[in-house]
Amino acid sequence: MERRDFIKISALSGVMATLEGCRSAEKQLIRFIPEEELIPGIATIKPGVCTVCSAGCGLLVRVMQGEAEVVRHGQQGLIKMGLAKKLEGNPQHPVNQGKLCARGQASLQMLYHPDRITHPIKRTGPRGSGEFQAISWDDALKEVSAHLGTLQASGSANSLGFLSRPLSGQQGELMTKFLKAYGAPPPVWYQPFDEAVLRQANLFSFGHAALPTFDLHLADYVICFGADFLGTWNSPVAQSISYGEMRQGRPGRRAKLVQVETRMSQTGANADEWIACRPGMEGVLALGIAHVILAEKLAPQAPGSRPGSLIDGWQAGLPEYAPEAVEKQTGVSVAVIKRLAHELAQSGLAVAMIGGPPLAHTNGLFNALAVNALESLVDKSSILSFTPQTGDAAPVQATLAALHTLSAQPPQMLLLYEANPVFSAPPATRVREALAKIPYIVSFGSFIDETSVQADLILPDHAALESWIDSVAESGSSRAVASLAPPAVLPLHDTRPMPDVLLGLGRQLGGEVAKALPWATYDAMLRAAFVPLRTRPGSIDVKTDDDFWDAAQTQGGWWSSPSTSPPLAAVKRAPLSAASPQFAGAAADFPFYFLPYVSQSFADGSLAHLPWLQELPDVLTSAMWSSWVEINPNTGDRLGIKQGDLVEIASQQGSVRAAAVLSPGIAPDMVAMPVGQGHENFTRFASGRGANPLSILAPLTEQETGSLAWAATRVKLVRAGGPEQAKLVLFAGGMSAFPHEQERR
Amino acid sequence: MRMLRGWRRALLVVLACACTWGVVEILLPRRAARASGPPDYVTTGVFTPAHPSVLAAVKDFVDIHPEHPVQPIAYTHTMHLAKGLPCTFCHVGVDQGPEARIPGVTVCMSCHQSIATDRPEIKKIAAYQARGEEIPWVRVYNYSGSAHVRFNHAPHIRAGVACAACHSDLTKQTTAERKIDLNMGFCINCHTQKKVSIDCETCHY
Amino acid sequence: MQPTAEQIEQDLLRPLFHSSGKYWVAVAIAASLLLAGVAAFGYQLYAGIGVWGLNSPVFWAFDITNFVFWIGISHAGTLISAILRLTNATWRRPVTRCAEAITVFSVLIGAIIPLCHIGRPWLAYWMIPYPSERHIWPNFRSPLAWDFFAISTYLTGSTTFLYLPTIPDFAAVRDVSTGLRKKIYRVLALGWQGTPRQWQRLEVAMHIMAVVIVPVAVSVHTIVSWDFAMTLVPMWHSSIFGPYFVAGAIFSGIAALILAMALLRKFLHLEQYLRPIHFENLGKLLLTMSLLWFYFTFAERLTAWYGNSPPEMAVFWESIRKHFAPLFWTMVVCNFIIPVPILAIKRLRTITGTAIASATVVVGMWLERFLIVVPALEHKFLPYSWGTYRPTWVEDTLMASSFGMMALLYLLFSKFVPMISIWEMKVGLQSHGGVPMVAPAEGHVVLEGPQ
Amino acid sequence: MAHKWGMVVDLDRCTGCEACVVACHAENNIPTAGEDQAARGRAKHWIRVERYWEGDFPNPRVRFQPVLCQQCDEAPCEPVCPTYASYHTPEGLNSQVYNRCIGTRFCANACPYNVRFFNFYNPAWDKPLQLQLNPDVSVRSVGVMEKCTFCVQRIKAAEIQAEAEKRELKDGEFTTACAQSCPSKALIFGDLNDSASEVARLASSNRGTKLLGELGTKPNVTYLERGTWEDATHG
Repeated sequence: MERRDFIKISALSGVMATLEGCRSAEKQLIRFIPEEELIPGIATIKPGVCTVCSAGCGLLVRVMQGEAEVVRHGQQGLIKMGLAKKLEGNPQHPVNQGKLCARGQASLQMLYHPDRITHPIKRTGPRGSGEFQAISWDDALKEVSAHLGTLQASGSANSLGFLSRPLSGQQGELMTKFLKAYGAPPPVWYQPFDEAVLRQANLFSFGHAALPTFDLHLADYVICFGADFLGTWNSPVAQSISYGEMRQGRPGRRAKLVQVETRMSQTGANADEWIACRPGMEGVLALGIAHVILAEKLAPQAPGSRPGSLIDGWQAGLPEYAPEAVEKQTGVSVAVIKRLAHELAQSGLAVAMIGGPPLAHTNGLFNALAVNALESLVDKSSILSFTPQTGDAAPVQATLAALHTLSAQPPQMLLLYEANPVFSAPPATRVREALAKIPYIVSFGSFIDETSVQADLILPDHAALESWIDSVAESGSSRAVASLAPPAVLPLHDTRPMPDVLLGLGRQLGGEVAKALPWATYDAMLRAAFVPLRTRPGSIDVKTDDDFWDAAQTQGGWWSSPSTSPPLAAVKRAPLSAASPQFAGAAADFPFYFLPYVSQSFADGSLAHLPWLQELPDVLTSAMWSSWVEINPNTGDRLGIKQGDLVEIASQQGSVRAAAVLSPGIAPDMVAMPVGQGHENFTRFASGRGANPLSILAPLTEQETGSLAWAATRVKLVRAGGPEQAKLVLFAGGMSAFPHEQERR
Repeated sequence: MRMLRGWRRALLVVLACACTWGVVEILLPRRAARASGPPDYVTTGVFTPAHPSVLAAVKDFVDIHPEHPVQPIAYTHTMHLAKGLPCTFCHVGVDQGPEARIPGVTVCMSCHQSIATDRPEIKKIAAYQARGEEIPWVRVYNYSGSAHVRFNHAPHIRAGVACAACHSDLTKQTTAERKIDLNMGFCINCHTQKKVSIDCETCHY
Repeated sequence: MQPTAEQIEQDLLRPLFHSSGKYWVAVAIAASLLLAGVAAFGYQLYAGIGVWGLNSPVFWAFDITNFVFWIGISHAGTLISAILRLTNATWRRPVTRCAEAITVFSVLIGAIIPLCHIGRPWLAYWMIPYPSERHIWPNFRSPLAWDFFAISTYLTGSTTFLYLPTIPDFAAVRDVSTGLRKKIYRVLALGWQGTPRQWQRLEVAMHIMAVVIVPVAVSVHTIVSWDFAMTLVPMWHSSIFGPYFVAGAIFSGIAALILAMALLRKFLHLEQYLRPIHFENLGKLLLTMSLLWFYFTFAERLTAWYGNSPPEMAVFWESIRKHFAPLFWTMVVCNFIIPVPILAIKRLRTITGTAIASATVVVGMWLERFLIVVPALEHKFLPYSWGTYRPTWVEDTLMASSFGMMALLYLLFSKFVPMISIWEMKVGLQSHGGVPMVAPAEGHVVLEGPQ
Repeated sequence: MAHKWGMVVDLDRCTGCEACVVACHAENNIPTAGEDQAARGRAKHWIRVERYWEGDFPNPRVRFQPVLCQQCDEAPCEPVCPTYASYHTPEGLNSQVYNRCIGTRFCANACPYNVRFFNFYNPAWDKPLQLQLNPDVSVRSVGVMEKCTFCVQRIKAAEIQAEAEKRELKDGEFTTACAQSCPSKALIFGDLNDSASEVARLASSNRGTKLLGELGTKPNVTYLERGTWEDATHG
């Protein structure tokens, strides 16, 4: 016996004495013949498109061979197949240029999520109980087409509803064509933070009803009102790339970022100067700055048709916006207003931005138009531009009003796709009650969430990496971008892509619908949409359509060659007079402004089911797996609230409880909560965790556009318990300032 | 009676210990959640590098692995090598990637559709293919999970190491067996002879 | 009144031959504690160290505290008995074997504890420098490797130092026992006949061991302190740790010794042999060590406070004022404020007085190790990554079981070996009359000179 | 000349978006601890973005500081490991050999940056999440310490590829998962011995500082200080 074995066995016998119990080994599964040829250990890189937010970044998916438990013709077994291991940015893609944000990286977990619906299921228990039972694809499709058929036959075709999140690519086109041909009203697009106010303002100020693109790498001075452009707003990756260049990309030139907010966002944390402004008063501050610029003629006076004309009193030099008056309304001192005006006008290329919370007030449009006016005054070389669109389809307007039509006259049959209004719409919109009244609901989602649990039948969609995906970037690049990606991996479960299911239903319905959707499969439809782009100057110049179609797939889409951005021209419109923001709830009973901000980990709550994001420490509080309320330390002392205590926030609509986090980056009269937690049933990682701030929002809407004013609710705050009940999970131990300066080289 | 008095004194001692322990507990900073057990291993719905059972853990620790693996098909290396087939004919990808692929049933059937189809073993292979199943070969050469060895075939093949160097001469073996004990000493000796790095990170990362 | 030689032999051998009910109760309690510890260790081995309260950044807490505590307890034994033998203090005779027994058992427990607290105990044999074809040796630069060598040396050293003086007693027991017991003790007595040559060789051997064991003991606890001092952790990385830990070790060791002797005196009815003079002298020794311990603690905290470097101050305030303040001040009370007055005033320095003082000192010294380890690890350099630590029932059970194991070993030892060395008591008896001491066998001068 | 892998973190570019944190989880098979274990301080993030508040409302300042293993030349964790599980490779990496680690956890206590994480339990992935595991990276088991490895599997793959093609490794040919995903290019990885490389150029910038440099650990990660509005000339 070798010496080594002797030592091992003697050590082993000591240990063996304490061990007991053993479990059944993994039962032997049969192995199926692989359906694709891959060399084990070697990665193949396939293009992809990120569908997590509307930015539409281009992906590279690293696919390697692995062994998955699958079901083939009714039997469970293992099969060697290509599996997506890592998502990376597509270096050629003009929007994200090889980079990716935290949420994009984590979207890979949607493909392998343990709670994905793996085959069609039919409701057995009462609606919303969550009791479903498996059903085959044939029966399910037969049932749906039967319902569609009877609906159309009975002449009430117009009572078919389609509720979905805004989709910029051909999926949206397919839904619109299907419903139009069927005779139903167009799809209801719903997204909690839909920036409809900014699109409306940009239509008036610049003639483009779209989100703007910022070439920050050209800027020397950026003043941003509320937009978290480095975190979750608009196209965060593209903006972060240009932010990096703006800071250290040009030797000797470093731009300044001024952020005007009431609660410090992740972007605000990077600002050289952070200015606290009373909520809803950002527009007044912008006009105060414009007043100083116009009064001291710091910038050339622009011709009449500029966006300024949309503001009442612009021609007269904005008399009511003297710095002293603005200081009273916004809380920003006169000296700061004057200094900002001088810096903005005299420091090279400047740009003014607005987005997010400032537009979520009853006077959101006024704030937007005011900042757009300031922007046109100071932006000498159009750092603000608009991404040319490939199709003619105007970007989708998703407003709260659309939801109201749904609950006002509920349709006979509703199709649901990746929208979760029951979770994210304010209670006053009574979406849950509206769904209860709809006789038949079919959902295409791959997860059971608060809305799809109300469905009668769920036809699970492929995951994004298993299906044909395309998207048109609304912003984030100076070139027109149409991203395209074939499936990166074979489907893991018995799921079918939603577009092909619609095309199938269309064929079964026949008649108008079949004529409107002539394509056999969805990729044929994509091909038909993409091929016309061949003639336009862009990233692929080949002779034949087939070559173009193949090149588009391998490159991950098509983008036009760099062109000058379309001209900006204000729309003739009656000027808007100043409007102060209204708040729900009297100041006496509800002393605090309430800001439910878009969370860095969960965006609008649709990503709360990903464990990587649940465990991602929030960058400003380091909280994981929990909900929290940000409170100013002085307010906390005044109310006897310590770090980690359980606090209750109550508005007129309801109340929520969460842990308190004392943070200096918020105004004493405001409390803020991240959106995303508080799901009732949304997979094992998100269900029953934390609190949902959107559930206590008042149904106030922006006066002009009818979009939800989600920052216009006032609340009261009271301590409700100690740290034991709050169970705040923090990754960081100490919050105190960095104890000692770093040793310089 | 005397026992009783002793019992009462023992009770006093226990009480004293309890209260000192209580004092220490109270003085210590606030109490986090009680010790929770480990994530539940038993449910088959969880993948974990833990050994499935204690016995498996013990076997892995003492490197007990079946000397003579029982393969589902009595495949004979000697016959195929005698026919002049190179190793890479079946074990594809050994010179490109880290792993030498164990051939699937399609590779066998590519020849055995026509050759020697009457033999019972070949019929078994055909039956597997008919059922759409792979042949459940028993792996002979692999490392225990906790060895964290990242062996890469390609650089070795490129460096001209013959298959027999590690897998012993298969022309004399029917089913493959671990004739050479591929433990760390074996690799270290070869690396030192060939003057190749024996830095830990060459194989373990 | 001086007990006669026969009375000595009869009193000291009595515990070996029959045990009272209370003895079995004590053994039962100790054994149950030990079993609880073994079960807890089995559960921890099955599940993982996660069943403890450790987290990042606090990777050590109860485990290293118990380790240092038990190695600390062990130092008093050898040091006291060695020094008392070298200085020929006559009052040492009944004290030495109790002390050496404490040493051996607490070193044994101290050696077992690291085996239970490493993540993969079944690979602990990699600490042994055996030649292997993998060309891998233990890392001799690591303080843990030094620990391994130091503790194994100290274990063997203190066991021999305990075993040598017991050989004559084994022979004594062999002569009076019969049957199986006789066979065992004949083996243990190594053929001791008491011939002058054997006495002379025993004296020389004990003398050498007494001289050698002192530096080994001092080195062991210095190396144990270097487990902390060799890192850059604030409040760990200081040169005072060597002497500080050795002083702390002797301090807690003497306290444990006094406690053990007080219990032995009561339960084994050795009132005649463990007389107040022993407790008096050990009490004075405990007093000096308490003052020395206070001096070291004050010096370390003062230098940290005076230096005022931010990482150190973060840890300093944590234990003086914030989280660990109650434990810190309990420690100061236990180690200094209670023992010093009791031991300083002659009237209070009775057997019960010194027992009470040493009980508080044992608790205080456990807290002292805890307060060296945990606050420093919780507040290390970058405030973002600070953490908090809470023990779990597994750690409490393992700690309790270490005490259980000590008690069990001590109780069993008192069953097999006379707790007080019979032949030394007899030698002490004869020398009492002022006549130059002659060994029981005539013709040989024993170590100590005239009284 | 042997490689000497290093990294530069430009604190003026880092926006705190934590794409690096998730990219690292995806690349290196880092398990999520779950709420209960995270509450007990056992969440593992090989790279974390530390945040420090300075000042109070109305003008608070925040400092983001990505912290990962600094691959120190004089690493305090290397001499203390009794079994050589933590040691310095010839390519300048502080390597953690998982199968040599017996779990004394001394290295994590000695590390001043707290960037070492211990597997208190066997990690568990609810099926089929384990299909995402990267086959190039070993899945650590209970009782083993782990830390950022500068994506050593990417370094090895690139070296083997370059050796196969008989050519030198080019700067930027491969990079770590965090540097690749960082939108604002705050993380730059490369070979410090290759003077033409971007990381070498930036590492010698006068904005460069070393985190806890005063401890003498000689980290291979250089932090470039945040610029201020005043000191940069503006156009």
